[in-house]
Amino acid sequence: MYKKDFPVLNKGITYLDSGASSLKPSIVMEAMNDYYNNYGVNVHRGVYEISHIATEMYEAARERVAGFINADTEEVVFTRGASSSLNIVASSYGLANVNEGDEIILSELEHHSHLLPWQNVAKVKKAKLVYIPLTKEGRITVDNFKSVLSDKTKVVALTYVSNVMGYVSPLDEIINIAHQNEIVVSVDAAQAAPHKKIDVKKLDCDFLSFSAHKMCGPTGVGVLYGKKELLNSMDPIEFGGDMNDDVGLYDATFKDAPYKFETGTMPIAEVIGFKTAVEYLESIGMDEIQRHEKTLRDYAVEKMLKIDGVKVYNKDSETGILAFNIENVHPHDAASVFDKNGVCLRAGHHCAQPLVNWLGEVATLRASFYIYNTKEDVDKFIESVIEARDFFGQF
Amino acid sequence: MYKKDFPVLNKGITYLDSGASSLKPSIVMEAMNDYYNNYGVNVHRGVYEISHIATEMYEAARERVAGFINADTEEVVFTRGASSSLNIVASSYGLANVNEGDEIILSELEHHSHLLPWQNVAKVKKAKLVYIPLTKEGRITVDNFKSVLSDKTKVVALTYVSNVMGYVSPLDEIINIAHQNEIVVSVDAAQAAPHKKIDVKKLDCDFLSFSAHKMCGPTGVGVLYGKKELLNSMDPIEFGGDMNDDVGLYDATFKDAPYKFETGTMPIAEVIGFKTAVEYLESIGMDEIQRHEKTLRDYAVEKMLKIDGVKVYNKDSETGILAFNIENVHPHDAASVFDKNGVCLRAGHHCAQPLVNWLGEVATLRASFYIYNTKEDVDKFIESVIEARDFFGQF
Amino acid sequence: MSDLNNLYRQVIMDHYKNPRNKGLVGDANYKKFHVKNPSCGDDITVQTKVADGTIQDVKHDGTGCSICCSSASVMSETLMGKKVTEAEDIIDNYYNMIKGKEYDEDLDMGDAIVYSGVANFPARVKCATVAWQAAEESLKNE
Amino acid sequence: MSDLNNLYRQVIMDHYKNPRNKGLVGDANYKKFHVKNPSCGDDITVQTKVADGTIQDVKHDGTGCSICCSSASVMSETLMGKKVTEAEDIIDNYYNMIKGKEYDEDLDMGDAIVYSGVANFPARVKCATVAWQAAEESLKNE
Ligand SMILES: Cc1ncc(COP(=O)(O)O)c(C=O)c1O
Ligand SMILES: Cc1ncc(COP(=O)(O)O)c(C=O)c1O
Repeated sequence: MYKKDFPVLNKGITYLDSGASSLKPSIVMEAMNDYYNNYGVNVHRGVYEISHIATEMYEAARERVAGFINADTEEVVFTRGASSSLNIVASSYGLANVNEGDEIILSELEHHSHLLPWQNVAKVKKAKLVYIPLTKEGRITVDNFKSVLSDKTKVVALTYVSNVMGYVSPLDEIINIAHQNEIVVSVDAAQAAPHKKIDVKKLDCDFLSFSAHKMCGPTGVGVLYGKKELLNSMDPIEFGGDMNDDVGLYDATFKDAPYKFETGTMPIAEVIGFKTAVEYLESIGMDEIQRHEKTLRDYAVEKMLKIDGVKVYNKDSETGILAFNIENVHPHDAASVFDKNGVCLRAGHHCAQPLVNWLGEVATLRASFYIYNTKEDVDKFIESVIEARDFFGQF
Repeated sequence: MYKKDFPVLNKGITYLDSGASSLKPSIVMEAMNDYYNNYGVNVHRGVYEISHIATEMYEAARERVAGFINADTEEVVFTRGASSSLNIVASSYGLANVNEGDEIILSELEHHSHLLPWQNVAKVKKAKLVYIPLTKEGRITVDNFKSVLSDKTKVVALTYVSNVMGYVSPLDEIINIAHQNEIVVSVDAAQAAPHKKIDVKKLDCDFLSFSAHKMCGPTGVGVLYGKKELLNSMDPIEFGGDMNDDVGLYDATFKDAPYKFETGTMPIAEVIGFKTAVEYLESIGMDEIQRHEKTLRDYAVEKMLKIDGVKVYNKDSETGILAFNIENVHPHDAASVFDKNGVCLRAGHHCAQPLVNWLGEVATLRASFYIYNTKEDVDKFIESVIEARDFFGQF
Repeated sequence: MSDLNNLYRQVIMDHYKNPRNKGLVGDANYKKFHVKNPSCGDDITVQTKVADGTIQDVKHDGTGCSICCSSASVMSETLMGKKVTEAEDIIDNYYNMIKGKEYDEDLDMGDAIVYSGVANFPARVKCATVAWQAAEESLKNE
Repeated sequence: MSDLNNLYRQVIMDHYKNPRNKGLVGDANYKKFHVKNPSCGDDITVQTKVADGTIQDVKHDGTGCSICCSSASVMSETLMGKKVTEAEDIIDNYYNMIKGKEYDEDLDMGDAIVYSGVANFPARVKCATVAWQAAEESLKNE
């Protein structure tokens, strides 16, 4: 139903790699072309009309994206992407507030982009990383979170939706408990923002990071949401044009958030395209998107479980991610069967080596569903699973 | 002659703010649309055909951009823009190598994005910022550089072309002298790369930073060039997906440069568009671009010097930037006359407060010329200068 | 030139060259607020003295373009002697006028009305509101 | 299925299941090089022993997909006993074949020729070259 909005799908491929990056609807490219063709100039500094328009469009995008997650406008910092956002939290908040002996709670479900920044903080500050034990299924639970909580815990850094397993973390309660203990919570929403409604006020997280390119938006832009007082209390980690008030030879004063974190010329076209992407998603409705993905996933799981020689790692997951392997077939070998059939999916560790190790594998296959996928896509996918199993079974 | 390549110019405006951001030719947008419409997926990780194509295009861009400045391919790190590049140099190389009492040489011509990162290094490491005295005209000279060079100098951070004055710094000799003293040189080429041929091997700089958006390329992407041994000796400052080799729960190993500095999903479409921009510039020829700008500038200066009540700050500059004010008219007031006439230029401190202070002003006007400008643009500009002078003269 | 003449009225240039109520005072009964627009150097401080819900005095100082500096002077005259609640209405009405939105033409805004031409120069809206923002903040919690 | 059959020839799968020359040795006369492709887990170490400009022995070990592991085995057989200069030619020729460029079909590459089908799966080029890159590096400066 939405397929026609996505030009890449005209090529007849079956795209099941939205977990890595979603496809983009034409209107997003149109919004960016409109910028480049009609008012493609710098923002915040020009005193002529099209520069003013560019500035208004840039700031309107901030407002719209803030609305998307129910944040206040000045709590939305634009960044290069989720990885950058997560790094700002660790490098600015983390390095300044975590001290020797403090503990940082995270999980083996974390994407490298949420894990490595805190590994760095732990190393630099001689703090300790503490992992929430996962259930047999690979889930984070509130009880297991409580079991590692201590009076040394300073930060909790957790993914909202796992990019390998698709599980939704029970963040509401975890954040509540964390706050009772004056612990700050950084949420990696890279796999959540594209697929479910997020309300930062209700969730009450302290930081939340995500990327446009996974949610029908352009490459090159993402968001760091932070509570206003927190952002304003933090030091910038990039210094330069536009983020300052007064600059002397030896000293400078900085603007308030979000501007103090937006140095130099920002990804203007991308921010403008991001706004259109958010509008596109909202025109469909986040609940509808989630429902659609779940329907496809349930349909796929039902079929997968009937196939001998296939291992599904996350059969009860609540979002559109399917983690699996074909027995005795290396995921990379299987992937070429999918590729030959025009089925695009991922084989590897999905930037989550700790989790793939936890699963006892070197790599897995991952199919991820999004709004433009259909039951026919699932059928094609299932055919390829069977073909791969049979093809390699012959040797 | 090149006007027709730039859709914004169909609006009939006279665009003289290329120093802030250049306009983009259609082919750059086409290259990005081609990515989004035909193979708009993630790079480096997918095992299917269009992901492979995206990866090849991304890496081909690196090769092409490296060729543009005569660098080796692995010496080109893609970043969010010049400001980010300059910050990586200061935060990674600077914080690790500058120590208490060391001196960092820079100039009052520096853009905030080259000044503030080193202010931070100086503060954190208790090092000293030392400014090269400028000549009456506002220039950096080799002699004045020598006058501040000391055995405590660790880093020299200089702009190649000043974004306010347009002066070309005598970097060849300065870098030569710096290297004889084992001093590392960071070059801000944000205003040089768009306008003149750069050969990093000949220049022998250690680091060189620039942005795509000022050279006919998209927003959201820039380059950090660094000598291979230097880049490989440096720690990454952002940690996450794709920049690592092996990730364990408590430790990780990182890839070699450039990858260790490229974390998470990069600005893929932008990098691809950047390649096209570089090809566009090379198809015209950097020497021809420089010649064209100089011709327009000389033509403009000649006319400006004949107008009473106008102050030109950089009449002998060698690139296409004109810094001026209209006597007794605040630059912001003048700017509205230009705006009314569709002449887009800049009024303000141009993210170079120290220089504007040095000039004894709170703000200046800046007209900057690029390949798509013509003598007619200069004439329109001159008319507006006279109109602004006369209009405010009446009160 | 009609647009320009609309923007730069004689009265604006007059307030620019001969600002009223300019210069700050060292009196603790005044509240003070400072607003700046670093990208162009506009930098205005406003002081207000309120008693019994009425604005007794308005002072201002700073630097900037003619629109910015003159509007500080005009603002000071316009708000002087007004009730705080009236002042708030005027400030809102002024913002609407400047931004080209609908505004109440019957509300007495004194000379401030001459800034209506700014609406045609959106890039100058900031200049025309810096001083008013400072006043608005200074009057907060009165 | 013709493309797939072209990629996964029987001989490839045979080398995958029954690798020749597998397992490293603790002998200082061998040079060693390790190459990995972290995004998919391919991880191959190659050892080469050279004397008088001739490759006396090739060993390999590691993990990866069938293309990667089998190609380590095939590589070891192909290069064994060759002069280093011959080996370099073969390696270059192999890269050209894998990448779908022109290559010398007359050059004796032994079983390595069966990897020609990889050219139709560009995303697998890396898998098919990891072991050969390790060999190339290990032979450098011989
Ligand atoms: C000389 C100079 N350096 C650095 C920059 C910063 O570039 P960007 O804003 O693209 O990060 C600019 C552009 O504003 C500049 O003119
Ligand atoms: C859970 C999760 N976190 C973080 C990231 C990093 O996002 P990006 O690559 O856009 O920086 C990703 C995407 O790869 C992800 O899936």
